[in-house]
Formats: sequence, structure tokens, C-alpha cells
Amino acid sequence: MNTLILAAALLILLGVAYQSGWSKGRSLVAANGVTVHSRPQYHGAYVALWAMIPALVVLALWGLFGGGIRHDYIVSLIPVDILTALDQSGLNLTIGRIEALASGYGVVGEVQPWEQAAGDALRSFQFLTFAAVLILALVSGAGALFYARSRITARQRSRNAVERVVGVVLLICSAVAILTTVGIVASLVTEALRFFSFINPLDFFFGTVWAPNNAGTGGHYGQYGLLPLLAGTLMITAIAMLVAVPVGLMSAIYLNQYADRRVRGVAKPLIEILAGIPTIVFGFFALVTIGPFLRDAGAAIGLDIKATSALTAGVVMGIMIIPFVSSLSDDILNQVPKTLRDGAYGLGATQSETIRNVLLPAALPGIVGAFLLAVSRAIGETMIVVLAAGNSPVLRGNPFEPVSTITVSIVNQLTGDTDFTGPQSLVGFALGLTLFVITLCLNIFALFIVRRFREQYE
Amino acid sequence: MDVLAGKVKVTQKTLDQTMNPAELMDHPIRLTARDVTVHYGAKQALHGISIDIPDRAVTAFIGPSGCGKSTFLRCINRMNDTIEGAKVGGRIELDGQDIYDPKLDVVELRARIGMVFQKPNPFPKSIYDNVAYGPRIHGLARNKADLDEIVVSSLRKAGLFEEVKDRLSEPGTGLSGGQQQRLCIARAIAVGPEVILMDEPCSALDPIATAIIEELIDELRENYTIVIVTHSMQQAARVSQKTAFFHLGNLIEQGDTEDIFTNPVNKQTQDYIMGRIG
Amino acid sequence: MDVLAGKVKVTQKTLDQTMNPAELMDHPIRLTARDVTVHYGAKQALHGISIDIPDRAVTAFIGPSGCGKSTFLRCINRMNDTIEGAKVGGRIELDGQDIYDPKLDVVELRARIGMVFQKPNPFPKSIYDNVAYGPRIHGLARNKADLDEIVVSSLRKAGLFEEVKDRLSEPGTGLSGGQQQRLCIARAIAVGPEVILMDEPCSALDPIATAIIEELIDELRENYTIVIVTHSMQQAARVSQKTAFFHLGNLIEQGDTEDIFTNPVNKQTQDYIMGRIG
Amino acid sequence: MATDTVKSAAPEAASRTNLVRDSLRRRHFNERLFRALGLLAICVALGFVTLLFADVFRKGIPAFTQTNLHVAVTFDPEVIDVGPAPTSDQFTSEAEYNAASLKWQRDLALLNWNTIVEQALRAAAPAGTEIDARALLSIPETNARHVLREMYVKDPSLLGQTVEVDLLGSANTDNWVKGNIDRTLGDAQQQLSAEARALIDTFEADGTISTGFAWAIFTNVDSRSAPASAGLLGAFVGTLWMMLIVVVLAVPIGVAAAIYLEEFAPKSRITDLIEVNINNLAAVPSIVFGLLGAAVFINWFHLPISAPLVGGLVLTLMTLPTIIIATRGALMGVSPALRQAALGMGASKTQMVFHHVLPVTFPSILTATILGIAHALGETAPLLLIGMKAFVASVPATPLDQATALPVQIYLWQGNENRNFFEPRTAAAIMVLLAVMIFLNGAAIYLRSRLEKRA
Amino acid sequence: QSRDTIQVAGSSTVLPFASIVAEEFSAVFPEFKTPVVGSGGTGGGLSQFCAGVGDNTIDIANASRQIREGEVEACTAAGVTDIREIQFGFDGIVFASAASGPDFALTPLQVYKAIAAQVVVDGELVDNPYTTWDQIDASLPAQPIMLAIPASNHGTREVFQERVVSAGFEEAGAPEGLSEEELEAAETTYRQDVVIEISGDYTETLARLNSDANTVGVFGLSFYEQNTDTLKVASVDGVVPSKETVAAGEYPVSRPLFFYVKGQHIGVIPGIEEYVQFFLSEGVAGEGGILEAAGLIPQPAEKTAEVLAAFEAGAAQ
Ligand SMILES: Nc1ncnc2c1ncn2[C@@H]1O[C@H](COP(=O)(O)OP(=O)(O)OP(=O)(O)O)[C@@H](O)[C@H]1O
Ligand SMILES: Nc1ncnc2c1ncn2[C@@H]1O[C@H](COP(=O)(O)OP(=O)(O)OP(=O)(O)O)[C@@H](O)[C@H]1O
Ligand SMILES: [Mg+2]
Ligand SMILES: [Mg+2]
Repeated sequence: MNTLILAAALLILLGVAYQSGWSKGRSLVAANGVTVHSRPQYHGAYVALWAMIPALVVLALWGLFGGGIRHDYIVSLIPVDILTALDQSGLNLTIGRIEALASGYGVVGEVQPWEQAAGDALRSFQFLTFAAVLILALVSGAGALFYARSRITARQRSRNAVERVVGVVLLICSAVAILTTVGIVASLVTEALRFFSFINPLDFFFGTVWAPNNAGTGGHYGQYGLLPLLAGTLMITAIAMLVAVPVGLMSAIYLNQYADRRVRGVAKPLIEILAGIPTIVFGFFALVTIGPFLRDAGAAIGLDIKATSALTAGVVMGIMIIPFVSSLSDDILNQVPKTLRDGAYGLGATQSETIRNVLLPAALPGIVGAFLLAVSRAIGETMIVVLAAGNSPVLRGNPFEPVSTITVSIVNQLTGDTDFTGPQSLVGFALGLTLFVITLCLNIFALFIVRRFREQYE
Repeated sequence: MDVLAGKVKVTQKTLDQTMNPAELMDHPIRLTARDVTVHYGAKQALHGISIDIPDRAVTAFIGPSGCGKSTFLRCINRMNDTIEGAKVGGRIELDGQDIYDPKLDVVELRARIGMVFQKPNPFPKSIYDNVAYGPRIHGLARNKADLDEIVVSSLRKAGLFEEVKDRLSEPGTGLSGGQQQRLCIARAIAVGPEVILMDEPCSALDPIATAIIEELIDELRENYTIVIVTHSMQQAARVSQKTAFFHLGNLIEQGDTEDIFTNPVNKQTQDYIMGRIG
Repeated sequence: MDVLAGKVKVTQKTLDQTMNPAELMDHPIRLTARDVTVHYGAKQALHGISIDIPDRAVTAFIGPSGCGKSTFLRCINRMNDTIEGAKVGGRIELDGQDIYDPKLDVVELRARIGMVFQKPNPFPKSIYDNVAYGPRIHGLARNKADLDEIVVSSLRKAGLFEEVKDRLSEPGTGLSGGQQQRLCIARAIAVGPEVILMDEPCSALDPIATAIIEELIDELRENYTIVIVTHSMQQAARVSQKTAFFHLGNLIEQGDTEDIFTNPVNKQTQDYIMGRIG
Repeated sequence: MATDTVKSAAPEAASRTNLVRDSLRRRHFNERLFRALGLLAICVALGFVTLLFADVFRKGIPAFTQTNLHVAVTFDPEVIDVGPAPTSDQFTSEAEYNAASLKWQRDLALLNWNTIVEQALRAAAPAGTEIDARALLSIPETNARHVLREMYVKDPSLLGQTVEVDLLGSANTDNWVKGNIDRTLGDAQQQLSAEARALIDTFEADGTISTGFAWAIFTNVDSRSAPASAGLLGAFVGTLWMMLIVVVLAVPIGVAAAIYLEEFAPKSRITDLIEVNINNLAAVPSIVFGLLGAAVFINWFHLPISAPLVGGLVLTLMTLPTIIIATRGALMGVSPALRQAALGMGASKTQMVFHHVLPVTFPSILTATILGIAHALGETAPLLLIGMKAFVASVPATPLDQATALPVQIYLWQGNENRNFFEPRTAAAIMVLLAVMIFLNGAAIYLRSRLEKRA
Repeated sequence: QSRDTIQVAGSSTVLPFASIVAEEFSAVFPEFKTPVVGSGGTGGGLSQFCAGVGDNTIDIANASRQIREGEVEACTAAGVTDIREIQFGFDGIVFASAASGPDFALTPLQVYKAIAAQVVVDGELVDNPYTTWDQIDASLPAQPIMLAIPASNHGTREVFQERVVSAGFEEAGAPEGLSEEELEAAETTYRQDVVIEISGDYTETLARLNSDANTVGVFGLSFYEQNTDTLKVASVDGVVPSKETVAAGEYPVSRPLFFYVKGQHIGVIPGIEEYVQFFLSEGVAGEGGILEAAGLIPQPAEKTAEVLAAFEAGAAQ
């Protein structure tokens, strides 16, 4: 409600400011002809911006310090004798009760008269402060409005000023991306450090046994060896790449070099459909179809393949990555200059010779970069492995057995019946940090290679 | 006027270098094209081109940009096959054999008709491998020594050997533009073609490199049938014995270079040569 | 020889059209450049250019490709500001006012110095909006009628009005190349500039469109100071009164067009005009 | 003289041609092999697409039909003994009326409506059927009592009347009728008692039980107590809220960031860093964004758990780099001629961008946005970590209400212990999700081609 | 303005029960919105529960185990001081194998012998020698040992350890002369070759059984009851698990289920008290109630009354 009133008031201020700037700009045009620097719209926007700044500053200050002031006021409402008897949590509880009373909600138990009084006082305090802040914001905004309006002259460069503000807004938007990274690193590092206060980092990074323990059973924390998870992750990634790279690369080559326009027009979007399918769907597909199929196929040839295994997850993940590999490879192949291809044809090379001897070597760095990006993707993939890898964090080399991965363990540890204060769930963040660092290195390396490749042919 | 006086000198100097027409008459016809048309999708790029190209001489195609010079050149070694939507009609014969004969192997044809492109396009391999690539895929060398021999002699013919002999294993892309273009010529020669097609081979080069390549073309003419596309009339005048003028997909006029430049029959040719079009 | 005979005719015909030098003397200097240098990153593209450009006349910049003609042209309306890494030194004055004065608003400057580019680049909007865009952002029209008036008169001045008057709301990109270029000229005129810069305005056009534009330039000269970059010496000779010859980033020679073409002082200029370089 | 050289060179050329010819068969074979491999790869890739779709459809289609019980229900006054519904004119104040009305409803809720269901079923069964109440009540879905109660609340005049009602068959009934359960299994291994199974077969024969389209999937929210009535509505709306947030936040911020980086930012170390950073963010595993959301939005900012707002914010951050990169690509593709034209007219840089460059890139930005949203729509892992793995049996009315999302619903259903019933349901939910995805992708392709044609 | 929806999160075992209650609750109390029941595991739920007091923290945490001391401390530190524990029933934990396979009748000792990395033979710890069940006890089928047990991120694991493995270890008789730590290790270390720890849910365990018919899996009783077509349950100590035997305390492997209520939210968030009362009512968590139909094993009515009294006493304080 209050937010709505505030927003409405600000909007009105904005509109009035714009209008007054615009009309002044307009009158200048009428008086001076074409020599006015900026168009009336810019003058309007200029005044509007000026008016908003102090209003927003007032609101921001209230947002920052208002809570504290309100808190102090509530405390001052509690009778001193009661206040002295309260400990911190009791105080919180009391404040909560008073707030609940003020907001009109009932509270449990008897309401003391002083509580009721405090609640009423708080309610009028809230109303008064709100009104005061609103008026202050509007008055300061109006002041700025008049100041800005008085500055508008024919030579006033309102457009430049407005454009500078637009530039700053754009800059702030692009800073969101940076903030995201900062946020990721900060949150992961903070929580991971808490984890490392329980578990020696060496035991985490080089441990070969993954057996987190509830502190309740046996009193010790168990073992948090990363290696079984890492091994599982890498095994699945390797299998995925074994599926995705040949199929993806060959389809890219076929579509790029052999297929005529009609075939390409049909096949390419169809393959790209694979890229649009949510991973949970692949996970389900792996769980109910590919897994049992591989198991039966394995049984038929005498192999003991588990339905949920590194193989199942790897194969399905490979399928998922095919369009990724093929569209990246396609891009890269497109970037190889056509003159190289012509050069080889001109010498009488067949098409496959051209591709194998000239195009691929030329595109190799780019393609390697694309593969690394695909690897990074496979490493970070979650839902397929959650459903189809079998969740078995044991260090072993058999791809027909279930494995667990870093991502799966993050989900398990953070959503299981684990002790949230202990390393059991904190390890999720340490794993997340590990995952982030691994993919970061891969991504940067891959992007570096791809970029170098692009520059080579620019 | 001096502008024109200068021009006369240039032209005369270049024409002096060429053979006299009588000499040219001796050269048998190597390539004949009859009524060649090319469509790119719905767009017709060539309208019935007929021309005879003599052996061991340089034939130049000139004409304003987009007139179809490159298109016709690409017909000769069927490079248009690699362009999606390009359709070629008419008949082109190399030594009397129809090169669009479906039974003819285009790979073999291209081994016989080499091509050099506008932008030097060495493969991203070593200098040696660039030249050795053609002989390798075609199985022209029986052993390493054979191959070495082919590479060296091709580089020599392309006038590049002395400059690169110490760095044959370095990448071909590291050479200067002019050297790269000569490397491409060496690469084409290595397959032992009978005809060499060149599409504006100097347009990406500086004047000095251009001069070297022009000289090289003049030498190569003794052993190969050469067809060159150029946008510089001076260059055509300098290196060719026969010239064909294209305009808007038509072959407007062809004949001995000297005749074309000094005495164009067609109005359009005149306009072009005098700088009124293009 | 006929090649040259033709040439003579062309040049003389064009020179006949130009004013005589005495006439030109009357024209006050509009733009002066002193010691203008431009660096693109580490590379120096212009080495101290000094030139005076007269009012109500056409000044042509000629020179081989890459010599810095466009670069210098772009200095005049500070389009180089938009190129990353470009640094401009020296001093350029428009009517005595330093255009690189930090206090000067470059947007205003560009409204005074219009520009027409090599490739016609109409906005992907209607013909009307193309022309109206400048007046709109600069607030030149008080109302719709004003704006209509500006649009019509600009199109008229650019000789395009009759051809497009029935389809002002159709996209400008749907016009032919020559019409597009005239649309761009109309667009530049609509802002009411004092100087118009043209960077090879005809190089993407066919001969007929070129002729129309050249004629238009000749008309516009009566009201505007025009600077034109061209790679065609014939064109320079046809349309300009003053010519400046650039080579490798230097201004080699400048003067009345007739003098430059008939009697170049500098050896390089001679070479260029005679087709020995470029 | 010239002719001489031709002649002497001819044999050499001929021998070379022969050499070339010799290797041709092998080379052409390799060529065909390579080409076949390429074709094979395409077929494999397309085969996977087909297989996946065929499989999901095969599994999911049966779930779009559901068994219904068509029975005559009597609203027996003996069972429904709570008195008539209060009317507003009985009370002086609104509050009193509301309180009485709520009390009436609660009294109704506390009645044993199962008795009425039981009576209805017994009436429908052939005379002489012996079956205990428990087995009988296992035939209709457990929400039958709610359905009846709600009917009654809406229309208290039903008291004492007998009306025909469609009730959902229970999940087990559904399985039995559809043959998802091995009928040869012994009693101990069956969910339904022998009597119940026999009665279902009788009902099926006499038409009391029929199968119809499973509207429940689209009109109901998730349900645990009555699996057969579980639907996707809540998850769907939750997803819609999240997508709305993504559109409202990611698109403007992403486009603005791209504009800044591409058009305004000076090329410097910092822009380089931002660029690397954005490219990297686009490849950061989605689960890491989940961790970010859990730590930052929930633990630090104390935003509500399981709310589409948080999910939307996480997905926004995840989609942002994609949109920035796509937009930058589109901006980069705008011809410099257009920019020069605008600048040459005396447009400022901002005007150039907003008047000319942006409109031209609009189709690409739109497409990228739709694709980015389609991708965000299918994302599951990060949502699990921010508590969207909740059971929510209501339709979220605001983005601050608790909700799940379509993919999470799929995840929850695939783990349901009633697998015979929920495996098809999951596949059906997947079909819905895929339909949305394909619609979005198709829209992107269609819009792109249309807008590009127009431009 | 306060939130008007009760928020619940926590154990996935309790989740189905809590969600059913949530649905029914809103039917019975139309004035309240349907409570939202999140999952996230006992730890996850408690972590949200202990994040503090206020609108954006949950009101009730479901738990398949009792709250730990550390967690209570964390709660207190965040101002959550009024934590009310509600025990509402039991969950049975069963051993089940493929329906087509042989019957199993297990004892904790046998399971311990099958699972421990080292077993006691003649008072000495030796590496586990058994490969088939009948080597452990002739009464068991001659089938290779293979056990799928929940991993430690499940609450069930703790019960399994305490009620089965530790019990078996005790029965086997601890060998002499071992330090505390060695004893503990012997008690809690499983062999890797035949034991599969499942960190996913029961469907994962079931998948293991389907792929290897020799596997014996550990499930919740309700999961088993929904899948009787493919699973066959084993008796423990001769008692076949069922609601009756668990509720009567005859079947040894069971655990109580809880939820925790944030006292400070009572009265602020509407409906919490009613939710608790409704949950514990006879028709819901009692014998023959709707939760029993969903697989909950009801606790004796006296216990329920006791719990409710304690809750309400807390409410009045
Ligand atoms: N791959 C292609 N697809 C469609 N049209 C083409 C293609 N290549 C060339 N064209 C068109 O065919 C015509 C002839 O082109 P061509 O390249 O042969 O001209 P050119 O004489 O070589 O010109 P230039 O001197 O610019 O190289 C042109 O109009 C061109 O636009
Ligand atoms: N944006 C740029 N960055 C770096 N170098 C540039 C840039 N623009 C031009 N140059 C270089 O500056 C020199 C002069 O270029 P400019 O475009 O002015 O030549 P020009 O005389 O207009 O040539 P043309 O006739 O080909 O248009 C050239 O060497 C060119 O490579
Ligand atoms: Mg060409
Ligand atoms: Mg230029």
C-alpha cells in the first residue's frame, strides 16, 4: 500500500517535472528559433532527472536508516522495567508482538495494556514518518525541479546531460554481470571456508573416500574425499564426449559441406530441437528408456551393465551435447575462409580430402575450443546425472557401474536429511566452488582459443 | 596533353613486350567454349559466351566489376560445381574433350587445370607441405626424393625457391603477400597442370610484388596455357597476348591484346578502355 | 592512338564545364586545415595536411587507394571521433572556428557539415522519414507542415522529388542505387548544412546514375561548399574546381583542377595521373 | 617451334594424368565413405530426436486418459446433519455472518463424506456384492469426498437429493483398468483387494467406469492424497511467473548491458574483463546459480523460499549472459554504414543507438530473448537448491507465493512411489513441457523470419 | 503486513504426510490458505527454520530425526528460541528384495555380518569372508550378498545403523582389547564391494533391485506398500513389517517422525495452531486416519495426547 502511494507520488513528480522542462524548452524554441541546443523533450527529461535525484536520495536514506530509527522507537515504547528484564531473544519477541499489534494482526496470549498502547503508538508513528518522508521527498524533488528549470536556456546542453545519465544507467546494467560473478564467488567462498573449518582441505581435495557421516552417528564427520566424485564426473564427461564429438562433428561437416540447402533446412532445426529439450527430460529418458535398454543389451552380450550407470548418464549426456558440438563446429567451419577450400578444390582435391586436410586443420583450434566448452557443459550438467548416474560415490573405473558426480552430490547434500550446521551440507558449497573453478578454467581457456582462432581469420 | 602523352608511353611500352600477332597464330587452340551460360539461382550471370583460348599464351579477361569474368573462369575448371545453386550450360572443351561430360572425373580435370586466386590462400601448413599437397593427394611422387624434387622445381619455377629454401618447414602463411601468391602458383604448378587460371592474382599485392608476378606469368607462358582475369587494363596490356572484354555477362569483344587496346571495334569496349564505364 | 584520343576528348569536355580560375578566386575560404595528422593506433595515416577549401565550389581529393583521402575527409566533420583508436592532431577551422575545440558540440558541428558516403546508406525507414530524421532530431521544424516543407524542398534540391513523390511512405531501401544516393544527399541537405562532404559518392553506382549525381553536385555547388573524394580522375576533372592529390598520407599537390590535370608539378602526381601508380 | 614444345610435353602430361587416374578409385571410395559417415552421424542425431520423442509420447499418451466413475450420489440428510447454510440476513454484521459461514463449512468438512461415497458405490454395485468399506473406497480417488462436499457447499439444496456425479477413479483403479499392473500377480502383491478388482471389472463392463480425457492434468494442482487428481496448473502458473520476471528483468538489463559494452564502453582492460566474464558466465553450470540463489537471495536478502520471485531472479542471472551475448552479436552485425549515416546526420551516439541500431537488431534480440527464456523454462537444478522442490497445492497468485515449476514438477513426479501411475503422468507432463518449448522455439523462428523479411 | 500462508519444509519422508495434511487442512479450514510444504531434507528444513524469526522464514520444519544440539544452538543464535517438537507417528524401515526371488528372514546379526568390512570370528576381527547369504546362516538363501542401503544424506541411514548394524555388532560380541575408535570403526565401516549406498531416493534403490535381482534393498514401509507388485519384504527377527507390528513396537527397525513448530510465529501467521491440532487429530494421524492410508504408522493415542498437551502448554506460556 505504502509502496504504491510512494510509487504514484514519484510518478506524478516525474510527470510534472518533465512537463515543466518540456514547456520551457518549447517556449525557448518559439522565442529563439533554431538556435536552441536541445529539443524540448531533452529539457523535460533533464528536469525530470533532476527532480528524481533528491527524492530518491531521501527515500534511500530512509531505507537505510529508517529501520534503525523505527527499532529504537519501538524499544523506547517498552516500559523500562520490562525492557531491563528482557534478553535479546525476548526483546525480539516483544518487538515482534508490538509490530504484530500495530499491523492489526492478533498475537498469542494475553495482550498487556502497555503492549496495546505501544502498538497503537507504533501505528501512528509509522503513519507520521511515512507522511514526513513522502513530503520531504516531494519537497526536495520540487526544489530540484525549480532549480533545473531555471537552468534551461537556449545554450543549456540538456541532451548531453540526459545522455550521460543514460550512459551511466547502461553502465550499471552491464555491471550486473560482474556483480553476478562477484556474488557467486563471494557466496561460494564464504560457505566453503566454513566447510574447511571442519575438514582439512587436503582431505577434501585428495581424499579417495566419499562417506559423509552424520555427526550424530559415531560422532565424527566422516570422509569427504573429492576424488570419487571427480572421477565419476570425468568418466561421464569422457563417455559423453565419445558420443557427442564424432556424431556432432560429423553432422556439422555433413550439413556444412555436403547437404544441399533443403536437407540442411530440415535437418539443422531438427537437431537443434535436441538443444532446446530441458535436461530433466533427458534425465527421464535415460532413467526409463536408455538405462534399461543398455542393461538388456549388455545382458545379451554378456556384459553386466547397470541400468543407472556412468554409461547411461554419459550416453544420454552425449546426446544432449550433440547439437552444442555440431552448431559450434558449424560456426567454426563457416569461419574458415572459403578461399582455403577453393584452393584445395583448385588443386583437384576431393571434397573429403579438402575437409580432412585443409578445413579441419585450419578449424582445429576453434573446434578444440568448442569441445572444451562442451566438456565444461558436461561437467556442470546436473539433472541427467541426478536421475541416471546411479549415485554411487565410489572410486572405480568401470563405466558400467553407477557413479556419482560433483553436481549430484551438491543436490544430495543440500536437499537431503543432513545437518545444516555441519560439514555435511556445507560441503555442497565446497563442491560448488570446485565445480566453478574447474569450469571457469575450462571456459576461459576455451574462449581464449576460440578467440585466437577468430582473430586469425579476420 | 601530358596526361595522355603519359598513357601512350605506358601502353606502347607494354605492347612492345608482347609477341607480334603473327607469332600468336601458330598457337593451337587449347580450350574452346561455346554458348556458355551460368545461372546463380534465378539470376543469369553469363549469357552465351563463346571463346577460343590458345595454348602457351596468356589470355586476359577484362571488364567492369560484376560482369562475369570470374564466373566464366570458374567454369573452365568446374569450380562452379562447388557453388550452391550455380548452373552451367553450353559446352567447354579442353583439347576437344567436353569437360562437362558426366563421365569425366572433375578431380582429374582440376589436376590438369590449375587455379590461382585473388587473395593468396596458402594452406595453414608448412611451405613444403603446401607445395607437396597436390602431388601427394594425386600420388604423383613415388617416394620422398621424388616429392622433394617436385617441390623444389615447382618453387623454382615460381621464382620463390631462393627466398624460402632455408625455411621450407615454416608455415606458408608467414610469408609476405607477394610470396604467398607465388607459393600458390608453385602449389598449382606442382600438380603439373596444362592450363593455369588466375583470378586477379595481383589485386591484393603491392606494385613491386605485382611486377614480380607479372614477370613470372610471362615466363610461365612458355610452358602453360594461362588465363588471367584482371581489373587493371594496364596489367592486361602488359601480360596478355589475347584479351576478352566482358560486360554485363556478355563477351563483348575478343582478340589480340594490341588490337583490343588500340582499336576496339565495339562502342562499349571503347567506353571501358577510356574510363567512361566501370 | 585512339585510347588517348578518347581520353583527351573526355577531359577537355569536362574542363570546359568548370569555371575559369579567376572566377574561383572570388570564393572566400571556408575551411582551413593546418598540419593535420591522424594516427590509427600506432599507425600514422596522415602526415601534416594543410589545405584551404573555398566556399561554393567543389574540391576533389584524389590519390591511390589507402592514401588517406577518406581519413582526411572524416577529420572535417569529426567522424574520426567515432573510430576507436583514431587520434587527430593539428587544427581545422570552419569559418575561423576551431572544430576540435573541446567546448564545441560535435553534434552541432555535424549538422553544419553534412556527409554522403561511398555506399548509399539510407535508413531502413520510409523515404519521408529518411529525410525528416535530421530536421526532427535537430528540432528544425516547428510543426508537421514545416517538416513536410523541408522534406519536399530537400528532395527537390536532390533532384529526386519527381521520382518518389507518390511513394514517400515506402522504404528508402527499396530505391535503386542512384536514387538511394540522391536520397542520402537530400537527407544531408535537409539539415541545412553549410558544407557537404562526399566520400566516393558514385563508386557504387552505374554510369547513368553517376552522371545524374555529378550533375546534381554541379548544381549544389551554388549553395554549398562541397568536398568530394573520388578514385576516378575523370570524375574529379568533371566536377571539381579545386583538386588535392594525396599519396601515402601526404598532400602532395593542390590547386585548380585544370592546373593539376594539365600541368602537375610533382612527379608523383604525374605518375598517378598517367596511371603509373595505383 | 611452339608446336614442338607442345608435342614434347604431351607424353609427360599424359603419364601424369595416368598417375592421377590410378589413385582415383581409392580416393573416390574414401570420399563416399566419409560422406556416408557424415550422413550416418546426421541419422544418428535425428534418430535420437525421434527416439526420444517417440518414447516420451508412447509413455505419456495413455496418461491423457483417465478412468472415471459415473455414479448416482445421494446427499443423505442422515449423514449431513449440520443444519442449513447460514444466510447473511440472519446476522446483523458481516463479521458474524462470515464467522458462522466458516463454522458451517468446517462442520461440513468434519463430516464423514466417505459414507456417502460408499453408499453411492454400493448402490451402483450389482446386488449381493460383498465388499468391505475399505476395499470399496479404494476404487474412487480419495478426493471424491471433497468433490461432494464442495458440490454441497455450493448448492445446499442438494440435501436429500440424488444426482449423477462423475468421480475420478483412484490411481490404482486406473492402473488396473489400463492394464499397467500384471493381473496374474497374487493378492499379496496387488494394491487392490480381490473384491475391489472384481468390482472394478464389473463396473467397467456395465459402464459405471469409463475412461475419458484427463482434464485433471490441466485444471488441477498437484496432489498427494489423491494422485489421480494431480495436475500441472500450479506448476504451470509458477513457471509463468518466473518467465515473466525473466522477461521483465533479463531483457532490459541484458540489452542495456550489451548496448553499453558494444557501443559505449571504451576498449580497455576492464571491458575485456567484463567480456571474458560474461562469456564465462554463459558457460557456468546452472547449479552454481542455484547455490548463488540459495546463499544470496535466501540467506542474505531473506527473500521468501519457494517463491517464483527468487526462481525468476536466479533464472534472470542465468539468462542474462545469453541475452547480452546474442544482443552484442546482433549489434556487431549492424552495418557500419548505418551508424555512419546516423552520426553523419548529426545524431548523437545515444540517438544513433536508439533510433537506428536497436530497431534494426530488434528481430535478433527478440529471437535471442525467446530462446533464452525457453532455455530458462526448462532449467531444473538451480530451482532445487532454492526450495522450489516443494509440494504446493495451490496456484500462486503473486510471485511471492510459494510455487513449483514445470520441470521441477516432473522431477517430483518421476520420484513418486506410485510408479505405475506416475511414470505415464511424468511423461505426460514432459509432453506439456516440450509442447511449450517447441511453441517458443517455433515462435522464435517464425518471428525471426517474418521480421527479417519485413526489414 | 504478515504472510498468510503457513510454510513448511524439511524431510522428504515426512513430505507426503505433511502435504496430505496441508491439502485436507485447507478443505477443513477454508479461512486459511493451503500451507506450502517444501522438501529439502531434514537438515535443509531445519536450516530454513533456524534462519530466524519473521515473514521470510518458515514456520514448521519436518524432520525424520530429532533436532540436534548444534542445530538448536544455531536456532537460538538466530533468535528462534521457542521450538516445539511434535512427534506424530512412525516410519517403518524394511528390507525388500525382488518379488520373483527367494524369501528372506533376516536378523540384525546377519545383516551386520553381511555388511561390515570386518567381522568378529572367534573374538578376532577379520576381513569379511562371506560372499553368499547361506554362508552367514544356512537358513538364508544361497544368493550372492548385495545390499542397497541409503547413504548418509538420508535420515533412514541413521536408523539403519542404530537399529540394525549396531544391534548386530553388539550381538556378535565386541572383540577384546580394541580402543574406542577402533570399535567405532568396526561398527560403522561397511564393505565397499557388496554394499551400494544410495544417495538418491527410493526409486533409485528400486532401480538397483531391478537391474540386479540379487540385491536386497532398504526402503520405507510406505514405499514398499506402493510397490508390492515388484517387491517382496523380509522379516526381521521373525517379525514381518506392517503397520500393526511397527505400531505395536514388535518390528524393531522403525523411527519416529517429527515436525518442529516455531512458537514465535504462532498467532502471527494465521492457522499454525489449527494446523498442529488438525495434524494430530484422530481422523488424520490417528489409527484409521487418512495418514495411515498413506503409509504412516500411527503412534498410540496417549502419546499423541501427551505431545499435543506439551505443544499447547508451550503455547500458553
Ligand atoms: N555465388 C554467387 N551467387 C550468386 N551470384 C553470384 C555469385 N557469384 C557471383 N555472382 C553474381 O554473378 C555476377 C558475375 O560475378 P563475377 O564474380 O563473375 O564478376 P567479376 O567479373 O568477377 O567481378 P569482379 O571484378 O568484381 O570480381 C555478379 O552479378 C555477381 O553478383
Ligand atoms: N579504422 C581504421 N583503423 C586503422 N587503420 C585505418 C582505418 N581506416 C583507415 N585506415 C588506414 O589508414 C590509411 C588511409 O585510409 P583511408 O581509408 O583514408 O584511405 P583512402 O585514401 O580513403 O583509400 P580508398 O581509396 O581505398 O578509400 C590506410 O592505410 C588504411 O589502412
Ligand atoms: Mg571476380
Ligand atoms: Mg576511402
